[in-house]
Amino acid sequence: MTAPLLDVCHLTHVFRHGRLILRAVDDVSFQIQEGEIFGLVGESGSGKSTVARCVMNIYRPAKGSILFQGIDICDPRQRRANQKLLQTKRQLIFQDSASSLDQRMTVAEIVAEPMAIHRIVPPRGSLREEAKFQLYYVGLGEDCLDKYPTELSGGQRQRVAIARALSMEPALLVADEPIASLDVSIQAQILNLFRHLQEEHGFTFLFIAHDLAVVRYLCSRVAVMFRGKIVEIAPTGELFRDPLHPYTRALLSAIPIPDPQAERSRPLPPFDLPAPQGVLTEAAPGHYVLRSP
Amino acid sequence: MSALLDVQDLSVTFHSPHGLVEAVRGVSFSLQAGEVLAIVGESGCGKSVLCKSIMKLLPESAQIVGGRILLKGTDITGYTEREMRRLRGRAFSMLFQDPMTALAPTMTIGRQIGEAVLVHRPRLPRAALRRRVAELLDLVGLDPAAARLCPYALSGGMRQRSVLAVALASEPSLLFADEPTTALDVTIQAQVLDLLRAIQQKLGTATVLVSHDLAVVARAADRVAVMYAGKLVETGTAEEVFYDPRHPYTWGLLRALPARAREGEPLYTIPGMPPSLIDPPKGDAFACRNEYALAIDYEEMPPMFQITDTHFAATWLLDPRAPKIEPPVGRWSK
Amino acid sequence: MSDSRFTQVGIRPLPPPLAPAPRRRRPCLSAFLLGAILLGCLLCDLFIPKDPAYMDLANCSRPPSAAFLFGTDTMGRDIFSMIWSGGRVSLFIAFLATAISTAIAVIFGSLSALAPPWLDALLMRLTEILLSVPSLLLIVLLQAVLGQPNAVTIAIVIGVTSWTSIAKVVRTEVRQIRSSEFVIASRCMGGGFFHILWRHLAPNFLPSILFMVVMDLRSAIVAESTLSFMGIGLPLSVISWGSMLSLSEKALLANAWWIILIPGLFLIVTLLCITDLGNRFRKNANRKESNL
Amino acid sequence: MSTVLYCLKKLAAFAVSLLVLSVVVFSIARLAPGDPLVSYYGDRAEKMSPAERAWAEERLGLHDPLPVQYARWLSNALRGDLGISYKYKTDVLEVIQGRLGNTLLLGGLGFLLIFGLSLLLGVLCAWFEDRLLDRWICRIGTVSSCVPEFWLSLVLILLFSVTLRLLPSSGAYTIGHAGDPADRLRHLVLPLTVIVLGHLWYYAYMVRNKLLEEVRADYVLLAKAKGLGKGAILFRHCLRGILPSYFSIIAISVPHILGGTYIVETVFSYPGLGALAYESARYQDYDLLMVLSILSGGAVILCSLIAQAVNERIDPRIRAGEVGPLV
Repeated sequence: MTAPLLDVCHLTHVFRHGRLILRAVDDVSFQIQEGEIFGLVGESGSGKSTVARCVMNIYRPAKGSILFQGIDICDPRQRRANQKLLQTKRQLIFQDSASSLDQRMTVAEIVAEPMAIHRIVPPRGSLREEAKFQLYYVGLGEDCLDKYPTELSGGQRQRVAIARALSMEPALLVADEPIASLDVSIQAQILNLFRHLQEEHGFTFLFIAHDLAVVRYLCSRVAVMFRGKIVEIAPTGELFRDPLHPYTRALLSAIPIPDPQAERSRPLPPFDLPAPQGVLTEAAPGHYVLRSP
Repeated sequence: MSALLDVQDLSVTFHSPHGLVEAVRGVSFSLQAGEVLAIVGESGCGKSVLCKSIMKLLPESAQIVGGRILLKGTDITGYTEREMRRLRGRAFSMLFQDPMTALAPTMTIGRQIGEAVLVHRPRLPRAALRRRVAELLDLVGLDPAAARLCPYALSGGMRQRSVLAVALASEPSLLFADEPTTALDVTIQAQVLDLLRAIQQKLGTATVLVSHDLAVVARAADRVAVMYAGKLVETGTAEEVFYDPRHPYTWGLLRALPARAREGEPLYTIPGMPPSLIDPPKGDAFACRNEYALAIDYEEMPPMFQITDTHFAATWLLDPRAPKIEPPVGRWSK
Repeated sequence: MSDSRFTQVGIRPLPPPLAPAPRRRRPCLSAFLLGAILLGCLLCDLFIPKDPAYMDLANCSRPPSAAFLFGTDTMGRDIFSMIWSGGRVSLFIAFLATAISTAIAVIFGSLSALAPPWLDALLMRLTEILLSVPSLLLIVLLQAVLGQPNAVTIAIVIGVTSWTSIAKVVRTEVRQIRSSEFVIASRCMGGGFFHILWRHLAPNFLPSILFMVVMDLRSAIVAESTLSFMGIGLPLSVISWGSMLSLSEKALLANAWWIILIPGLFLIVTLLCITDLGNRFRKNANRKESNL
Repeated sequence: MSTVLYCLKKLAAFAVSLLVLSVVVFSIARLAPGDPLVSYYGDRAEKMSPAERAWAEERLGLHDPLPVQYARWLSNALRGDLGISYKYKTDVLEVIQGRLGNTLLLGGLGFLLIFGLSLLLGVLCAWFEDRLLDRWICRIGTVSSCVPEFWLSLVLILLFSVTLRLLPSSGAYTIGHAGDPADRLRHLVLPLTVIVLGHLWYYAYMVRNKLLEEVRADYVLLAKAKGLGKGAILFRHCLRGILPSYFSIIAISVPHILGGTYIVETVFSYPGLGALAYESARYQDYDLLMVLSILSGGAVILCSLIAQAVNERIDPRIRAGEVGPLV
């Protein structure tokens, strides 16, 4: 097995709010292989976005290390030495495209912004041509180039955000709940786009979601987070077939199924579980679950 | 017995800087006491405008331009603000999408619920009021001690429960729930849906449940109405709509659900985007996204075809002259 | 009815929606008036009939007439000529003072917004203390430091004492923009400080402080005239709208209404135009409708 | 216990702020150029020989380095000795005493009127948003906010005193009628009008705009859905939401209203502290200046603290630190 693209080891992040100390991420470890879509699932407040922000160097973790292509990005010296590579090869896609795109820039400017920052000579002649190409890539027409984000629909805006991220041909795309604020019918379009990017162009994703249904379709491996800890990591099929941790089971049964008779008769399991404890142990090959030692 | 709510051919328009928006275009439906009707559609299809127009909660630029609203047989279409105020809270009430902003930030939960109780029972003594507030909090599954808290101290799910307590304060016979679970986590979402269902069974409150997600609706709805571009395109019992959908838009919505996807296959997506409701296309508004569209779809609006006593759909595919098409959605199976 | 209408045709492209009609801009009376006043003041040398500083002692306190369009003041100067050339001085002071206070406010505000919390708190305390020192005291002392008042020193005094409110707005705006996701996104992509400042911060916060700046222009005009009127501004010999009005108390005794009313009306019309323009800068384009 | 602790905390904050303020004013005043001897000795100061000057400076304690001077001033002040006015050659407190009442009457009344009327006008405008009443109030308000105070004073004098001879144009009372409330009131009408008109719209407009923002919040819809009327929503919910920021702003502007009366006091020759402060600053009347600055600064700080305490009662989020600074 080759070295993983992203290796998160014992990551811990703490928020201080006055005297209150909150362990948002508590001893989290996982690896992402090149070319896979890795899902990170949890409720709001489970720390999944914090993990994403640590991976993107927005937060500085309290403990642990994150290796990206072998570079320890938590180490300031290594980070500075590889700054340009880190800034281009990792890209972030936010949940709310309305606020992650500057409303006073046109779509063309937004998509070309990373190229402009890194003063990359556009291989297609001009930055505008480049932006046009990237938009085509994500399924948007030329007519969007001169529009402002407010003139686009939610799905189109998210595509623009994806196009911006893709323009640097990143090795890793971190998508922080990219479809949570979209309609179901639009969600499907964006999911297909992600899948297409992974299958045809080999992009690697860290895909964060609060909904297991979405992850099942998209991801090859899934980690379930609960109150700052990863409670289960497994290949998607295995996780759905044989969920081991009670929280994973609870999440699975929360997925609504489009069948009124089956759905009405299905009881809900209790969701208010105690705080997770224990260590990740391998239950089956590649299937880890948090268990008391 | 007349229906609790009977909406006949309701049309609502908005004035916007870009033109006249036809948000609701001739919608008719009725609701029996104690029934749960789900209205499903993409954002911008007019589903929440429909609810707000019945409660007359729309801003001044919106206008009911046609149709009638009958509440227990009484025509309330032309009611003034003063008359509506007497109905709100008692006859019908509403839940909103974002529980974070729906509660007044500076008042305690208890006071906000108490206020809602007092609207229709102004002479209630203090002790009885306090009892009633505790009772309501208990009903929605909150600790009565929460009455002393302010909204900022509560989580999203708890806030939505408090909003529900406010809405139920005067025991309305009809509750509009406008995307009550969209802003919540999946686990909380299921709990809130069950709570709605339980309350509907306990108090007999009829509920209009608005959502963009068909899957969410399956658990709670007796009947389902699918809305597209300001019109209802298919209505029927939950079983009919989920097991025997007739409108191509309903097919699309069902097929796009990630829960339906089979591993390895791409998800189905409805092509294109909903049309602008400023000057909507003539004919069937869905035609331009419908791979089964007939020539007539671009010319003439389809009428509501009746399939069973309770099942209706507005598509020319149901016309006897139309070619027979095998619905692309089968029954969902695990 | 033929059955050809019931053949399956699938998806046909829709005719493109009509482009929304271009918004017509309302003609703006205030901009026109303000432009006229500005232009008149700038080019006053071309058309004023008399030397504004010349004291025609034979014609003191004359009411408006054909010879003296707006009358003369208690020292026999022609008010019509004084208004235009005085306006030049007043407006110069106002613009300079606004530039000074805006510059201080933007630097101070953004510094405070970008600084670590402890420094931010310190800077904000500082402005609060500055606010609670009576502004009159500051002005008088500054005047004393700067020496003999002239147009530039007055502008400096006004500018240095009136930046706090803009600074607070700048601080809140910059903070808000700084923590917004598009700035985080830009930082992740490797956008440097100046890139973010130039591409994101400036375009987003300029429109929101434009209103404040215009209002500051207005208060600078008022401040100049008030200071001159109180006798701590420009001396009588330098003609400005304020120093013209400082003769008013004598005019009151002489019951010479034109000395008070005419320059005052000019002042007020200018202020009104500026206010109106300022209100237009306010962003209320896609304001939601009232829920009430 | 917590209430006592809370009060103590606030008091401590008040004391510290006052101390800092006194240091700032003290240093600004002493560092500015100018000859304080002129204000004490008048024209004589210019004819003094260097030796005489040195002696005079020694006598007034102007020789010592700044921190020493400040320490002396502070220790005297704490013992209740606030020094003497160089100009009036009497105890500072005596100079102030005669005028404090006049200013409090004018400024205090003006403040109360502005406070009440701006809320009233703001609510009225928000209630009738974009209707005729709102539009006209806005128009008149905008015009009133554009009129400089001194000019308005002049025009009012011109109209009511010179032309119509209805109201007196100067002073706090007619000589010999000091105790007559009706006479005092007649003297107050014009200055009070100027003060109120000069500031009213700024605050009323702020109340209006904040309210208009507030009625667009989602919670208004829920309040409406539960059957509340327009008045109940506007007063019980929306107004409550904007009061904290309104209180904070109006607390900061106490010196603008109270202290800013100096223009009005000058034009109407009204014997108050404003005119006194102006004189003391101009003529380096140090001790008087210190007391006046601390008086006005203290008023601001006190009002801010009161506003803070009131706000924490209105909006519990402020106490919990959930919202940032309001102004």
